[in-house]
Amino acid sequence: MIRDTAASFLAEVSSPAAVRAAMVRAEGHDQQAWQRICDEMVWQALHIPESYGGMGLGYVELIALLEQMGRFLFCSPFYATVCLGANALLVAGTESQKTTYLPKIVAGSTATLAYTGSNGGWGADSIELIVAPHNGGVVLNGKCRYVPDGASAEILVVAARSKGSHGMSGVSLFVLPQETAGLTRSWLPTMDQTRRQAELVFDNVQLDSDAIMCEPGAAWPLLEKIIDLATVAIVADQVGCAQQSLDMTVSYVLQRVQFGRVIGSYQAVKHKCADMMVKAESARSALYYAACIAAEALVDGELGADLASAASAAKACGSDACFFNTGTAIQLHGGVGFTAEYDVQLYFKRAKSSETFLGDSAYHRERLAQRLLDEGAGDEINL
Amino acid sequence: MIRDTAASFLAEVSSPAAVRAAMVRAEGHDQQAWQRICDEMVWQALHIPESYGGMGLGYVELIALLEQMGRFLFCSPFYATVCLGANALLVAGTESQKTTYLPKIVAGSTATLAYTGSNGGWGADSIELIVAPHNGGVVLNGKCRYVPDGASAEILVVAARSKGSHGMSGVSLFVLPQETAGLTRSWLPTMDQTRRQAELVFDNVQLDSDAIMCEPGAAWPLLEKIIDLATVAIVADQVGCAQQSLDMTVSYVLQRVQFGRVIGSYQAVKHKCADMMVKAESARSALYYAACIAAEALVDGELGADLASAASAAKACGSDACFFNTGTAIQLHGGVGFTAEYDVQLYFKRAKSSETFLGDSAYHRERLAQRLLDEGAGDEINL
Amino acid sequence: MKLTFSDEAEAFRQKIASWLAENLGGEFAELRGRGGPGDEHSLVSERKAWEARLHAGGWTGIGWPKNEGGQGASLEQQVIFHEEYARAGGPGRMGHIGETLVGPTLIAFGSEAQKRRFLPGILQGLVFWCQGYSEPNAGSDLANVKTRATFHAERNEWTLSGQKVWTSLAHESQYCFVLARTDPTSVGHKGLGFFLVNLQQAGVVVRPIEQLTGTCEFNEVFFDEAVCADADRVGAVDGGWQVAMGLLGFERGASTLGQQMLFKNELADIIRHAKRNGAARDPMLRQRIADAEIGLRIMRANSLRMLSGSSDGSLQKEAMIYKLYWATWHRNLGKLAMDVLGAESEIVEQAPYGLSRLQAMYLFSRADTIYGGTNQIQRNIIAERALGMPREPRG
Amino acid sequence: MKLTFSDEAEAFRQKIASWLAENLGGEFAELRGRGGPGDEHSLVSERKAWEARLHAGGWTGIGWPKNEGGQGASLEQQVIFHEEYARAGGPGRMGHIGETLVGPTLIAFGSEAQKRRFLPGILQGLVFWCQGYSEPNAGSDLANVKTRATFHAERNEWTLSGQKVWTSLAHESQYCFVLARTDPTSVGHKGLGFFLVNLQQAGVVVRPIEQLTGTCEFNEVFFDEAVCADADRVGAVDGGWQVAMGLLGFERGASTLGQQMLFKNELADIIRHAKRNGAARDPMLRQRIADAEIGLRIMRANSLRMLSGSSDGSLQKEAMIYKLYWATWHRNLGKLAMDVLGAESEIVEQAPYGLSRLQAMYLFSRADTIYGGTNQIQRNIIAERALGMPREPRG
Repeated sequence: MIRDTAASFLAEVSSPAAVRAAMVRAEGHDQQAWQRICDEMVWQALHIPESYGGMGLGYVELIALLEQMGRFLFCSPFYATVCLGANALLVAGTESQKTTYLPKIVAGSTATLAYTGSNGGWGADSIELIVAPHNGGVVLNGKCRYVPDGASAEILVVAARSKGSHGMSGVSLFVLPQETAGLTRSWLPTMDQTRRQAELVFDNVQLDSDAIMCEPGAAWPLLEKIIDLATVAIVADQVGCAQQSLDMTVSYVLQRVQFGRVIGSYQAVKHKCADMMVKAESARSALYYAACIAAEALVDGELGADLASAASAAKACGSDACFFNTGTAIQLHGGVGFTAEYDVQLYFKRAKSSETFLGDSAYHRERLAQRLLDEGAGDEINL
Repeated sequence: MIRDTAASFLAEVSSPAAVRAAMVRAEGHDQQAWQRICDEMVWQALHIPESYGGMGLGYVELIALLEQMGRFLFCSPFYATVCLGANALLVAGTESQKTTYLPKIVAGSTATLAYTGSNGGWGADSIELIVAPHNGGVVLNGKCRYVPDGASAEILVVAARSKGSHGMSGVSLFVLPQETAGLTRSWLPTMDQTRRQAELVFDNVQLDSDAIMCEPGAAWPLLEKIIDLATVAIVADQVGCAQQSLDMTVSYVLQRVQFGRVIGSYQAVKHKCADMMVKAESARSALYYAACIAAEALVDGELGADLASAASAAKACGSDACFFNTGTAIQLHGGVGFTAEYDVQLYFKRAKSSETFLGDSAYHRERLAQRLLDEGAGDEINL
Repeated sequence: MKLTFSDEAEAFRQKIASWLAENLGGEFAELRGRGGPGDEHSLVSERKAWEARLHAGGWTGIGWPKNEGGQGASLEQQVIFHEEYARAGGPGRMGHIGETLVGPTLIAFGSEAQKRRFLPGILQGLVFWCQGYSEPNAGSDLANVKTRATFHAERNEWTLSGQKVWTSLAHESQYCFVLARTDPTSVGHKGLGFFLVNLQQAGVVVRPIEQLTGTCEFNEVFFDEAVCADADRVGAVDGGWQVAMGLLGFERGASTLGQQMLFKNELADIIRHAKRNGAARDPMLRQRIADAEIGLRIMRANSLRMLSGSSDGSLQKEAMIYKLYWATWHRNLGKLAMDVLGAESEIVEQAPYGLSRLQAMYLFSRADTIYGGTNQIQRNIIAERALGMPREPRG
Repeated sequence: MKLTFSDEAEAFRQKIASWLAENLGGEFAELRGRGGPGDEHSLVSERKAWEARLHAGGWTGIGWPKNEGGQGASLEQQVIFHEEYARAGGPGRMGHIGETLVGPTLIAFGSEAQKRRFLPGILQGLVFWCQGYSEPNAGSDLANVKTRATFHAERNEWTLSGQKVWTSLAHESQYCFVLARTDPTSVGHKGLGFFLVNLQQAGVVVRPIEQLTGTCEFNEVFFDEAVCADADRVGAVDGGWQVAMGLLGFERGASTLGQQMLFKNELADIIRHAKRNGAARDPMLRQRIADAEIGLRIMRANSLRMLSGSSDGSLQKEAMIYKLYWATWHRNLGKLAMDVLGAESEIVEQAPYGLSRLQAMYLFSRADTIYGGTNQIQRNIIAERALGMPREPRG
């Protein structure tokens, strides 16, 4: 199955040594490994419909793959390209945009989504880029920050809002190629070196009307769906990280001896490992459920209506699980846990960037609370 | 010292059997034990100045005594009388009110403070009783709820607000005897049976002007000080409860055998006990600091300015410690922990009522946050 | 992981739902939502009558094979039954132990005679059972059972002496299955027998245990030369441990979705209170309410994983975490309920100690992380069986 | 518990505060706030020069007895010194190990000759020391030390072979005190000696350990027939464990208030960020910031309890919880700092990996709960020594 294929391929191209080599490269990944994925594995086409040249598999398979990428700390433009770029096109692209760009992605072009400004939020209010009509097309001014692989992606989906608009109103989406006049992109070096972020500055960037995705000024519901799909996808990475941290830790504590016993025989250590398993398995349950819902949402199925809640539930517990497990992994490794030489710290850093990206647990719990508790919410709990 | 005297006296009058007998009595305590306290130990007079017939000791000694009362689950009108009633008179009483009422308390009269209405809050907004001028005096209408020993106290200090006022403005304090026309008091039976709460309904209760304490309409700062003093006092009870829960648990797990070992030899049990000690000792540190500050505040010393913060810090960690320790005590007692026969459940119930009373941890953390983070707060942390 | 059920299963859902709608009224209306954990002592005779009604409707032994008198329902159908039963507020089942533990055990390990003798009473909702495993010194360490069974060849029967504890509803049951030491020289899980003991005899005394809620759900059961025919012994004379462990394995997750429905009702109740008293506007309580809902979602997803998993009976990882997860979640829910109620949480419904439903849940939920294997034992199990870490040494 | 200091002590406070204000400027201005945990690798030669300046001002060895060249300061004065030093942003002390560990050890256990030989260099801020205790297989289990010391009677000296690890600043130190096995047949804490080893010799190799921050604070130290004169052995040939344990007891809380001042500065920094970026309005972060402040208050109150407690040197309960408490608090503070910074927390100050102060603190604070006794070991110590619970069995 995809899980096993992915595991064995990634074990080869994303060994600890490969990760350490890739993460200090300027582009942040091993170009050769990415090429092999595009050519041999064709993972970038996994859930793109066959009509656009893709493999036409579902979100559940994509999630299984992403879980392995998290497990192996894979450095690549895969997440940005597939879970941001391709999803944005699938959800909000016009037929002509899909026909133009999706086959390019299938052919190996990279992509991403830029929507957050500098205010640190992840909801509709985070959009700060300003769009105005211009010569039948539009002009963009302002900036986006914290954009995954934003400095290298070849296809950009960008969210902007009309001047004076707030929150969910006035939001539009655009798709543009990297070589667009007025656009400056710069790498933002990060604590987690296995991923790349960028800032995009738009200085009177002019776009033709064919760059406009879906209904101008009313794109928020579709953008929210794109973000929710991306959220489920990042949880897969978290679950993989959380699981691998557990596995590495169990293996370490079963060989490390102190006081004449393997430290894994101490109940304090055993129970921490048990807690790590509970975290990993419960996050996995939430993830698998959300993956099924996401698959439904992509085909506009009835169960897809639960996407926002399922994504928030998964992200809240995925973030907790991943941070807890990677942090506990350092603790149970003792002194070697905070050396650069051991791998657990790389997982710990990736956990923090996954936690922050698209909103932490508190953000997602509050999002769920709004659905449960605020004006208009029924007494019904949706299960 | 007071601690040891208190411990040995309470071990006698507040044995588990005595607590169980007292808590099902209508008045909620053993009248004879209370009489002995007033006559033999004279604890009710401990921190009342000698000029009013008291012993003139400080708040630090009072806190040491209250800690033992918590440890022995003592059922009595002591807290309401001394930490609410006497403190209110000391802080906000006129000289004539002090001269009238404090000697009565020294002589054994009980007292309490009623300020909260039904809205569930504990700050200024919780005051719902309405006061209006009437024939040179005032008239009170409305009700107070959750009043400690409110159905039995002989001297009542009552907070009310002028109609239409909100928050900290419009608050006045009054002192009145229990036999006041228009006042109906009823017992509110509680989950924690070691303490008594009551509802007080005021139906056109008319008071002469000599019932008015401090400045009418501007009593909040003094009432807040009274509440903060009472908060520090309840933390002492929490620390006593938390410590006793730990002691009972250690003693139980060192004799209970499973799998051929005392369960106290399991690291999971040892570490839980260690955590309980950390909770108890850190709450005790916060308490002792707050007690010193409270003593300063009672004599209007400079360090007393930190009372609100010290009280909130102590209540936040006292509540956490007491709930954690009493809950963990049940857990480590296993099956017998949730039987009525064992005492740990009585501590668990007392912990919840202490936690709720005067605001839980979240309430007090937010109160501290306002001082640290909001308009007017400097960058300085007060240590 | 499947999120939906087959059309056939949905038709089955319709059937049980409408039967419950029809029958859980009239004389049985007062039973709605009653008799669950923390409330098991309530309305006992009415709930016994309800068991007979269930039998009349063909809703007992639904998971048992047809040739043993059961309905032979699929796992999917059993799940749906439990879900609809809980959704309708079906009362705590008096027949639970008999149907889910004794029946399957006899079907797997019992003689034909034993099955003929005991299964019908269980199915008909006429004979009620309780479980005699734990003892004062055999809690987490169940194999430390000390109750002694002595064989009297002349009468072909056993006498049992000893004490069991934490026996739910013993005072309302006719029979108890008892794990007792047949070999007085044995230790641990060897030398134990499994006995079906009639409680209505002189050698048995049942004493209720009062809990922190003031109610009595559990009992101590004292055996003083209590008699049990050799024919009422299940399995080998020294094979009781195998029977007992097999029995614990029969509970395989079909009822977890039903349990979650009860939890969901409790959370909905808490949310109603929060909306009414303003707690729903408190940012910290909002977080905790959302977290509770996330936990419900996780439990449901976890059950769906369990149910779509391997059918070879081996415990999967998601099954191994379930007890620890739900018990901790429910205990936290109890605390949340009180914090949502705020100052009012202290005030009981009726003097002197008539607890509200949520108060009783709060207090009783402290037992959730203890009975059926404490959280500490659960973590041992997970570490040792799922993660392959060393076992705790015996003293 | 005393909240205030005597007038005399406050006069002492004035003295050190104004000396620091005067001297921590000019060439030393850049040292303010530098060289603390997570930053120990920075500005080493400047901080060594600062040690000499401290000596010139009479501020080294303040807690040592006057007849050993110290200032004979009272505990109260030492507390004040540490508090003011931290308040002024005094840099991480290069002379820390020498002054607080080696000096007191030699004063307690050393010969007159050893004191004459080593104390002046420490006091003058000219000779720097590091600690050779831990080994790859002797972390929590310190008594498992394997480094071997062999006596050569003919030269009256020892040679040491083995490996030490987690040795802070070894590459900047002239001397290391080393716990090594003098009796090769011994196990555990018997048969160990305590040696003062010159690192500037052929038999010693120091290798820095890179941490998750990308910086190197710790080292491995390899001894290959490294030479140590018998005169540089402290205590009995097999009495090194007693010396080592005595040494660990010298750190008695005088510096905790200084540590808290550093923590306070970090929290103040976080609060400034929160006010600037709006995190101060987030209800959850408000709770956590308040909680951090409560923790600071608790640590301070706890230290005041320690300092007003028994002076017989026995560890009080509040002292036993301190390591676990501050380490956990500080680790949480690191996470809080990142969450207050939000999305911006990921972005480092300088490409490729120049961490901001708060980022370095966040990452390095993961080590706080490990070095100097892990949280797990701390809980063992509390349970066993303070609560009298059974010791963990050795394997």
